[in-house]
This record gives sequence, structure tokens and C-alpha cells, in this order.
Amino acid sequence: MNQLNNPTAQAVDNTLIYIFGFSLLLLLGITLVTIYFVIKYRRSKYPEPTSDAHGSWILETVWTVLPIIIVMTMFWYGWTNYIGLTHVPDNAMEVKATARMWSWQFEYPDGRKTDKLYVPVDKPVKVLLHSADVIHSFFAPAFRIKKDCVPGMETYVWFKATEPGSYDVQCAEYCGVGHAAMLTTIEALPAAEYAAWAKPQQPDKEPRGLTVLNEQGCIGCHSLDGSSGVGPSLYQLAGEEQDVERDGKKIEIKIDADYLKRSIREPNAEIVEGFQPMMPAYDQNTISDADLQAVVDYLLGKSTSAAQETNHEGAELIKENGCLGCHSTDGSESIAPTFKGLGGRQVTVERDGKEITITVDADYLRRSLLKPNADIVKGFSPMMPAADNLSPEEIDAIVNYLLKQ
Amino acid sequence: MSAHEHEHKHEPVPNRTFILVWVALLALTLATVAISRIHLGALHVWAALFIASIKSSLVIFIFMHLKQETRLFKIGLLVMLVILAIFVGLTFTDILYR
Amino acid sequence: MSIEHRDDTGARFGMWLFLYTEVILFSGLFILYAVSLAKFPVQFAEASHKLNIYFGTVNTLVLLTSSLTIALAITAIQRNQIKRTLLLSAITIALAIVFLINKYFEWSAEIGHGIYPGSEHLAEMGPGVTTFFNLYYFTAGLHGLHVLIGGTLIGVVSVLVAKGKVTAERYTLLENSALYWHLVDLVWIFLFPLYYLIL
Amino acid sequence: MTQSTLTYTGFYSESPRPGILGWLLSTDHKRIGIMYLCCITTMFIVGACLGIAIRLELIAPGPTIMGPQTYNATFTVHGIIMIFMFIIPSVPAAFGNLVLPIQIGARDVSFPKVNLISWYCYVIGAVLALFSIFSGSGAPDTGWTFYVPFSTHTNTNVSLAAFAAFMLGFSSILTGINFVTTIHRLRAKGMTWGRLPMFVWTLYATAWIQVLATPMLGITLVLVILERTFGAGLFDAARGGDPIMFQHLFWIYSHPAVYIMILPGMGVISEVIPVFARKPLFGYWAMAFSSLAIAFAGSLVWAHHMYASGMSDFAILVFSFLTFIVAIPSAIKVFNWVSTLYKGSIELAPPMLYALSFIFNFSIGGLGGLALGAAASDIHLTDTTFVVGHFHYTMFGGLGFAFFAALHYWLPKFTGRMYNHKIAVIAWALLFVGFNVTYMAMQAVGIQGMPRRYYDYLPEFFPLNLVATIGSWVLAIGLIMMFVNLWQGMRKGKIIGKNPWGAATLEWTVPSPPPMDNFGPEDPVVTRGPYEFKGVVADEY
Ligand code: HEA
Ligand code: HEA
Ligand code: CUA
Ligand SMILES: [Cu+2]
Repeated sequence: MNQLNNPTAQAVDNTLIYIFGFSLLLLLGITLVTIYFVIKYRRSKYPEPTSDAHGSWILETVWTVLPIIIVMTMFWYGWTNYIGLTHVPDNAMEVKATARMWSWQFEYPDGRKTDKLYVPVDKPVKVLLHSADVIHSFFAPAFRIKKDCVPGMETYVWFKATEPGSYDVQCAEYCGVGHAAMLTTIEALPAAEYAAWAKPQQPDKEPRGLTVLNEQGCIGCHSLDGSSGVGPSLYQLAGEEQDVERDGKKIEIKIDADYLKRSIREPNAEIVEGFQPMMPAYDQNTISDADLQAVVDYLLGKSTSAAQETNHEGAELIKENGCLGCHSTDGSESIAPTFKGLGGRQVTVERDGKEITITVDADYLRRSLLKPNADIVKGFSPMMPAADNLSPEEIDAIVNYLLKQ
Repeated sequence: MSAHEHEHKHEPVPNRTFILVWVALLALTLATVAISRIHLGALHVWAALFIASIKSSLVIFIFMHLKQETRLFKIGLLVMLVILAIFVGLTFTDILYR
Repeated sequence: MSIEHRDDTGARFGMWLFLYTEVILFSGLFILYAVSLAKFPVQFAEASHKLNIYFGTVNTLVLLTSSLTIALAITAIQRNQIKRTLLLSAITIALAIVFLINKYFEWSAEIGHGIYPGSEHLAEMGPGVTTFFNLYYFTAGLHGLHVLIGGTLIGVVSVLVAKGKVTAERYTLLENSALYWHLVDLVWIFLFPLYYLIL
Repeated sequence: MTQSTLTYTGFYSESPRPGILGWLLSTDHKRIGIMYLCCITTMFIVGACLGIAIRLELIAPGPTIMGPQTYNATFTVHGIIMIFMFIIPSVPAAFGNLVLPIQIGARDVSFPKVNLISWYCYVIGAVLALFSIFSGSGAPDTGWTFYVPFSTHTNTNVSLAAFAAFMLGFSSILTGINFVTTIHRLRAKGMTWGRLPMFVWTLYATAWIQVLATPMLGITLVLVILERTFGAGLFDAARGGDPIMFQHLFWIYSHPAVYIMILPGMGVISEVIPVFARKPLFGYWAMAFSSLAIAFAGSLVWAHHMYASGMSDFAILVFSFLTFIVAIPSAIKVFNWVSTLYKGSIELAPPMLYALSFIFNFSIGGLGGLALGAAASDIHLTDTTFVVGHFHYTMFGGLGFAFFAALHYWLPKFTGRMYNHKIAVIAWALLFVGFNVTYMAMQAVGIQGMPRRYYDYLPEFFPLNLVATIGSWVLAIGLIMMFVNLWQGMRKGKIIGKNPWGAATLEWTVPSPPPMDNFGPEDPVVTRGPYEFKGVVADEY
């Protein structure tokens, strides 16, 4: 409990000290009087009582009215200080915090996400609290602030760090096995340092091709992450062998730029095995040749170019999305299987009742990210939330990263 | 045991009283249905509750013989209703001001 | 040889206390109803349209009448008209059964429309409506359970009446089961307008 | 002397049915009381041992004796057992049944059969609860508060535990109905309201809460079960539900419940203190009405458990205000107990020691409650171990100690034998010291900011947790000593007469143990108040 000279902590401590002070007095008074009576009027000294007073209405009123006054001051003092905890200064900066079993994620106005709450010193911060699953509670003892994160509802707390430093944040509403492990910190940085940290690094522009795919709604039928849809997935197409049906005959072709262009301009010329001819054709007016090129590049380039820089990105992602809240990277297993040596590991999983043994590969990992409770590794319980808040690219990044572990 | 050496027996309630009450209840039921047809907006719930309370007090006092019971029974009922009102009322200090 | 000595007033008072607990039990659901109504007035109105008002009204009439018959039964036994008592209790039980059959048809119709707690169809109809029907099913279900218990109770007691165990001198058992039956009626008196008539 | 057998065994021998059935089918309030007492003590010991296990786990940061899932199950079961199977029935169902009818000059409660049924509900509930630990997919891990949405998500055995709690609630309701009726209808001639022992007054207030609040728990738990079976989404925000409403419903019962717990304890204390000060209870009517006041005001304050839950600020204002109102009647009681001692003739017999330490512990717990009742300070303290400290002070230090006082005060009456006073005093000392060390440390670490229900904690909380754990061992030794001593006393203690303490209430005018019909052929006629000790002599033992 360091740093008590911040506004919220002071508001609370005033109340605490006032109430505890009074309580101590009352307790001492009552206890001393009791002990005094017990010793003075002990039976060995007074075999018979020296009074049989049945009561006194004067006294009763006295010790009814006095306590009323005392507690009313306590109540009022407590309430007025509580107001201080709810009124956020206007110049406060807003951060969105999302609690999930069992990790915290903080999202800043400029869209960046972290697993620790980075704030500048001497600036009031309003934390908007959300929950992805059950009720959690944001508790920062050093600031004496606490508020539940309720699913489907937005609550908030505010605080102002007056000294740089790292302050504990704990989850204070019971939320299951990971409850006690649901910790993070508030990192209060001096203004300059914070500015440096917050400097907007140019957001990596998404490739034109992807934009087009999104605009034209291709994603509606073709997944980007290999999961099956109405149409074939667009995941890692480059150089794949593909059985297609061209005017009745089944032939095998190699996926290349021409093939892809054909299947966009006149989709039903060749139908990939196991799919229906239903895709609308896209002509120049809808997708210009330039865009068409971009798309094809994106689709072919994806598998190669993407792979490079995912590695550290994956490491980032599993941190900021709180996977490490349950999965260790050092081989220790508490709530969930460790990530250490995950790639190619043999695991026994339970799939709808039956136990089967499988080797960890990309598909398996992708599945356990998107449908975590389909396969449950033996000895663990189904409790992991689906990572459906991540984009396909991020999923890939994580998968690739994990396979290398 | 003091209180009930001379256990006071209830006088049987004449059948016609019951039947009259029953008619009243039917009438009130139709009334609620009728009212629900015309538009009163929010008032509507209150009207329904109002009629329902009349009906229930008829049932309680006549059908359930509360009229003939001692004061204790009536006080008990009152206490229960007050507590109930408190439960509802205080809950709304949260709901209405959230 | 624990002494059971006779105290009819006491017995009735005990029954009333038990009825208080029943009222509070249901009040939990009614509080939830009130809160949700405050939250979703429009959806509640829309949802209550989906309930069949005729089933509701008929059941109301049935219950009110059954309340009358059981009340008359008390008068009858007080006047020592055993046959009449038995007849009236029998009618009451019959009405209870009618009520339940009615409920059965009503519910099977609604479930037929895919409206039941946890159904996808309900989920599609949006939060407010879902809440309405969840509460409707739980409240009506709990009430139905009470109808069942009340009916059985009256059945058992009428057997005792027939056996002469319950008489004009000692009819507290019948009176208490009557009280219980009236409670069932009371609950419905509120349940009916709140669920069937909110427009 | 000590070894000789009882010449008169009262209701133990006089039974229509011989043997075990004479107990299991008995509708006699004393036999039912004894059966309750056995079950409750057993459950207490089970729960207490779980408590020790919790403390062992918390002795140091990091896993020590169990994993997180086990820990969560442990404190959940500990809480459920202690709340629903120990303190709520402890004094009312056990000692209420044993003593209340005799104290008002009745031969039994109003509904003896219902009384027996309530015992069976208790047993069924208890068995189901214990069963829920080992059956299904793991012991319940929701905490005794069953908060949604966690309780509807977790795949442990919650439904069964909830149903068990439901049965226990039902048992408690039946007891309540019985007592209210009994007190209204079965008072002996001359037993005016003004002559009721304070214990009866408090039981009366308690019974009303049991009747009017418990059903709310019933419906809440039923909803949890339905929610788990149908997945209807009553409390699911995405489907129009409101998780906070669950907390309202739950606390509407569970706060009044804490007064169900403490009031009978206050009654016991109000019996013990006058007897061992040989002086009338100070401010009889103030005490009587403050009991009713607590019962009433206690049902207005439930949401003080929810200041941080996201409930409206206006509600916080209202409930914080009302919470402080509740403190007043409790204050009145404390002051009256203390002034009863004034100019008395005080004997520090074991029951008195427990009574006096009750005042001390309860004051600490209650005053701690004030810090929790104030909006600002609760924001910091809520869901920390300070709360845990608070309610152990009130429940264990309060009602627990009252229960022990009752054991030392009334057991001789119902066994006809006296326990060893020296050992009793030593046990009390250990218990008192151990208790305060344990929970003072817990409150302190709570103020430092250690959240409750934490299986593992930050290093800075280590020292105080260590202290608390060590304290709990002293506590345990004291408890074991106390139980063994009482047990020895029951089996071969000195035989006592009608009135070993020189008390003036009716139960001390009948033989120990009392006969099956409590009083001889003649119905008793009451002519004196419960605390008029003039001419009452304690008989030697
Ligand atoms: C026997 C049980 C018992 C009793 C008697 C009390 C008594 C009180 N309790 Fe406690 N309480 C619990 C059991 C009990 N409590 C439990 C189990 C919980 C936690 C539940 C959970 O979350 O698991 C809890 C939690 C709890 C909270 C919620 C904490 C949180 O989770 O945020 C609050 C907040 O207001 C509170 C307040 C009070 C108050 C004001 C009293 C008052 O009644 C106290 C009155 C007594 C005194 C005031 C002391 C005696 C008087 C004097 C010494 C004279 C001088 C006094 C004055 C002049 C005022 N309690
Ligand atoms: C009356 C109620 C009561 C009692 C008496 C106790 C008794 C104890 N409790 Fe309990 N406790 C609760 C009610 C109670 N508790 C509740 C309601 C909770 C909240 C649960 C939740 O969060 O949901 C809780 C939670 C709780 C926690 C917090 C868990 C957490 O939040 O992480 C802790 C931690 O230390 C704890 C410890 C103890 C200890 C050490 C005892 C000790 O007093 C135990 C001492 C006794 C012994 C060690 C046993 C000694 C041995 C015997 C008596 C056997 C003798 C045998 C023979 C003679 C044959 N309890
Ligand atoms: Cu999250 Cu506890
Ligand atoms: Cu409380």
C-alpha cells in the first residue's frame, strides 16, 4: 500500500480513519467498563447484588440518541467522500478495460491494446469497465478504487496517480479457478516517458487486396483462416494442387494467378470439387483490373509474406489477450496446458465424450482457439473463452508462434 | 393453556354471501379484460393491479374468513404486505436510478 | 406421549403464516417481472399479445369458481352437511383438473410455436420478449405446481371427511386446505392481468 | 460421586416407543432438539475442519496443500455448511426447541409433527449438500453466494447444492412458523408478554424473519436451478436478464439471515448475563423492542452488500443510510448488557465468560460492519478479507460464542451432569485468544487490500496470513478441548440438581433432565418475572 496522497485514496482513507477512530473509542470504552464492573462487583466481594435497578428510560434515550448522532455523522462523511469517487474530472483520459476469465485487456483511445494499464502521472484516468463473460471486479488498493465489471453493462472507476510507479490491480469478484491469478498492474509513467510510449507508430496499412475482398463481401463465403464455408477457403492458396470440374470433366490444376483471375471473372467455368456453382461473376466495373491484380497478389502473397513478421506479433498477442493468464510458457501447468513444446506434442483430448490422441498442428490450434471446448485436453476442464474477437491474421500469427514453441 | 379454553367458533358464512362475492369477482374479471382493450398507456398496469387488489381483498376477507379472525391475523397480514412493499420499493431505488 | 392438545385458532394461524411464505415465494418472480417491465415496456406488450387471452380468461373463471365451491364446502361442513361438503370438494378438484388440462393445451400450443425457455425462436425475438416468456413459464409453472398440490390436499381431506375423521366439530384440516386453495386463486388473480392483459 | 449413574433420566427413558425409533419418530420438542444439536455440532466440526484447511492453504503465497479448484470448492462448502447447516439452525432449532416451550410453560410446540418434519428437511438438506461434494462433476465452486452468471456457467455440481440449501431453508421456515404460533398460543397462565424471558423475545423476532425472508432464498435458488437446466437466460444480460437482480434477490434473504443468526445469540447472552450477575436484565422493554427493531430494520438494508456491484448511486445512498439505522438497536443491546453488570454479584462461570467475550467480539464485528456500511470505505473494503474478518467476528465470535455459552449453560440441564469448570475456562481462554489473533490479522490484511476467495496472494500479504493461520491452530486446540470437556461432562460429570446456576426462568424449576411432559400433571402458573432472583438459591453440585 504505497502512495496514499492521491485523491481517491484520500477520500476513502478519511472515512476509514474517522470510523475506525470512533469505533476504537467505543470499543475501548465498553471493554474497560465491562472489565471494571466484573472486577469490582465480583461475587467473592459482593455475595448479593447491591442494586436491582430494572432500567432507566433516561439512560435508554441517552444511548439511543448518542449512537444515532454518531452513526449519522459516519454515514454522511462516508457518502460525501463516496461522491468524490464517482465525479470524474473533465480532463480525464479514457481507457477501456475488458475483463475476461482470467485476464485484463486495456484499449486506449488510439486503438492500441495492452495487458497492463499504462497511464501518465498527474492526469486523471477514467477506466470504462466491461466484462466478456462473468462478473469480475477492478480493484486497485493503492487508489482505494473497486468496481465490478458486469457483462452487458458499462461501469467505471477513475483515479489519478501522483507518483510514477507500478501499482497492483487485482480481480476482487470471485470468477472461478483463475480468480486469484487475475492480476495486472497500473504503470504510472512520468509525462515525458508516457508521451514516448504513446507515440502513434504508423498503423500497418492493410493490403489493398484484403480491402477489396472485404468490400466485395467475398469473406462471406470464403474464409481466410482455412475454416470451411460456402466457398473454398482462401487460406494459403499459393501453389496448392486443386481438383476442379471443368465442363463436366474432373481435372487437377495448380493454383496460380491466372486460375484465380479466371475464377473471379468467370467463376463457374471451373468448380472446385465438393462445391456448388453459385458464385456471381465480377467484371471490370465491379473489380477493376488493378484491384483484381491486388487481390490475386494478396491471396498468393499471403502465405509467404505474412509468415515472416508474425513471430513476435504472436508473442505480443498472447500477452495482450491474456492467454498467459492461464497458459504458462515455462512448462508449469496450473489452470491450462502449458505452451512450452506445444508444436507436434502428442495430446490426449476428449472430444464429445470419447478420448482420442492427436498431434498438435495448425488446424488443431486454430480449432482450439476458435472452438476451445470442442476438444478438451485430458485433465483440464472446459472453461476457455473462444478467441473470436481476433482477426484471422492474428489467429494465424498466434498459431504460427505457438507451433514454434 | 390460557388463550383458547373457550375456543371461539366461527359462525358459518351464509351461502348467498359467497355467491354474491363470486359474482362480484366475475364482474371484476370482465372489467379488467374490458379495460385492457381501451388504451391507457402506462396507467394500464396500475388499473389492472388496482382491480386485482380489490378482487384479492374480497377473496381474503370473505372466502378466507379473515373478517371473522382475531386482530392477530390481520396484523400479521399487514406486516407481510408492508415487508413485501419494502422489498419491491427498495429494489426500485436501484432499477429506476441506474 | 408428547402432548398434542387441540388449538384450532393456532392451527389456522400457522396456516396463514405458511401462506405468507408462499406469497413471498411468488413475489420473487413478480419483482423480476416488475423490473423487466420497467426495462422493456414495449417488448412486454408485444409478447403478451402472443399469449392466448381466451385460455387465460377461462382459467380465471375456473379458478374463481373453484374458490367459491371450496368456500361453500366450509359452510357446508360447519352446518354438518357432509354429503354437500363432499360434493363441493369434488367439484373443486374437478375444476382444478380442468384448469390443468387447459394449461396443458395452452402450453403445448405455445411450445408448438417454438416458444419455451431456452428455445432459439425465443432468442430471435429479442431480449425483452425472451424475458417475458421465461418469467411467464416459470411463474405459471410454479403456480401450476401449486394447483396440483392444492387439489391433492383437498382430495386427501375429503377422504378424511368421508371417513368421518373431519367433522363439523373438527374441520380445521379442511379449512386449512381451503385456505391453501384460495392462495392458488390469489396468485392467479395477479398473474392473469399481468401476463395476459398488458397491451 | 462422579461415577454414579443418573437416578432420574427424564425424557431419555420416558418414551412411547423404545430404542432408536423412539427418537427418529418422536415429536417431543426435547428429543427433536437433541437430534438437532447432534447434527448441528457434527456439521460445525466438518465445516470447521474445512476452515482449518483454508487457513493452511493460505499460510504462504503460492500453492501449499491444494490446487485452486479444490480451494474454491473448500471455501464454498465451508461457507454453505457454516451458514445453512450450522449457525442458522444452531441456536433456534437446537436450543430453541429444547428450551423455548419449557420457558413459556408449554408442554410442546404448537405443531410437533411439523417440528419433526423440519428436522427431516434439515437432514435431507445436509445429506444432499455433502453428497453434492463427491457426486456429479466436482464440488460446487461458486462461493456460498451462488452469484450468476458464474453459477450458471460453471459445470460443477451447483444445482444439487442449491437444492440442498433450498431444503435447509424450508426446514428453517417450518421452525419459524412453529415458534411464532407457539409463542402466541401456548404461553402458560400468568406468562404475560412482560414476563417472557429475553431468549423467547429474540426467538420470536427471529421466527418472523425466518417466515418472511427465507422464501426469497427459496425462489432465488430455484431460479438458479431452472437457469442451469433450461438455460433460459433470466439473468443473462445478452438475453435481457440482469445479473445484478440476482444479487438483490439473494441478499433480500441473506442479509435478514444474518440477523436470524445473531438475534438468538443475543437472547442467550441476555439470559446468561443476569443469572451470573444475579441482577434483573437492565432495560427489559428496550431489549425486547430492540430485538423487534433489528428484525424489522434488518430487512431494509440488503443492498449494502452491493455498493461496488454497479448498482445506482441513489440506491447506495438509501441503503447506506438504512444500514447505519440497524446499528442503533444493536448498540442499545450492548449498553444494556454492560449496565446489567453494574452493582451485580458477578460470578465468572464458563457460560458468563463466553457471554462477556460475545460482547467484545460482536462489538468488534459490528463496528467493523459500520466501516463496511459507509459508502466510501466499503468501496475499498468490499470483497477483501476485511469482510471475511467482519463476518467471522459477528458469526463465529458472536453467534459461535453464544452457541458455546448456551452449551455450557443448558447442557447440564438436559444431561443432568456438570462438566469440569477448570478445563472449560482454559479451553475458553485458548479459544478467545486464538479467535482474536486469527481474525484480527485477517481484517488487517483486508485493509491492506487482499481480496477474499484468493487461493494465492501477493507477497506483501504473507506475514499477516501466517499469523492468522497460526492463530487458527490455537483456536482449534481450544475448540477440541471444549468439545472433549463437554463430552466427558455429559458422560461422567458430577450429577446436578434442578437449578445449578440459581436462575429464575421456568426450565430451572423442573428436574434435570426434564420429564417427557415437562411439568407434572399440573399446568404451571407463572407469578414472577424471568429475572427476579430474590429467594432463588442455586443448589450445590
Ligand atoms: C451474524 C452475522 C452478522 C451480523 C450480526 C452483521 C452485522 C452487521 N453487518 Fe455484516 N455481514 C455478515 C454477517 C453479519 N453482519 C456476513 C456473513 C457478511 C458477508 C456476506 C458475504 O459477502 O459472504 C456481511 C457483510 C456485511 C457488509 C457487506 C460487506 C461487503 O461485502 O462489501 C456490510 C456493509 O454494510 C455489513 C454491515 C453490517 C452492519 C452495519 C452490521 C450491524 O448490525 C452491526 C451492529 C453492531 C454494532 C454497531 C456493534 C455493537 C454496538 C456497540 C459496540 C455500541 C456502540 C456502537 C455505536 C455507537 C454505533 N456486513
Ligand atoms: C459460523 C460461521 C463460520 C465459522 C464458525 C467459520 C470458522 C472458520 N472459518 Fe470461515 N467462513 C464462513 C463462515 C464461518 N467460518 C463463511 C460464510 C465464509 C464465506 C465463504 C465464501 O466466501 O463463500 C467463510 C470463509 C472463510 C475464509 C475465507 C476464504 C476466502 O475468502 O478465501 C477463511 C479463511 O481463512 C475462513 C476460515 C475459517 C476458520 C479458520 C474457521 C475456524 O473458526 C475453524 C476453527 C475450528 C476448527 C479448526 C475445528 C477444530 C476441531 C474440531 C472442533 C473437531 C473436534 C472434534 C472432536 C472433539 C471429535 N472462513
Ligand atoms: Cu476475475 Cu475474479
Ligand atoms: Cu448484510
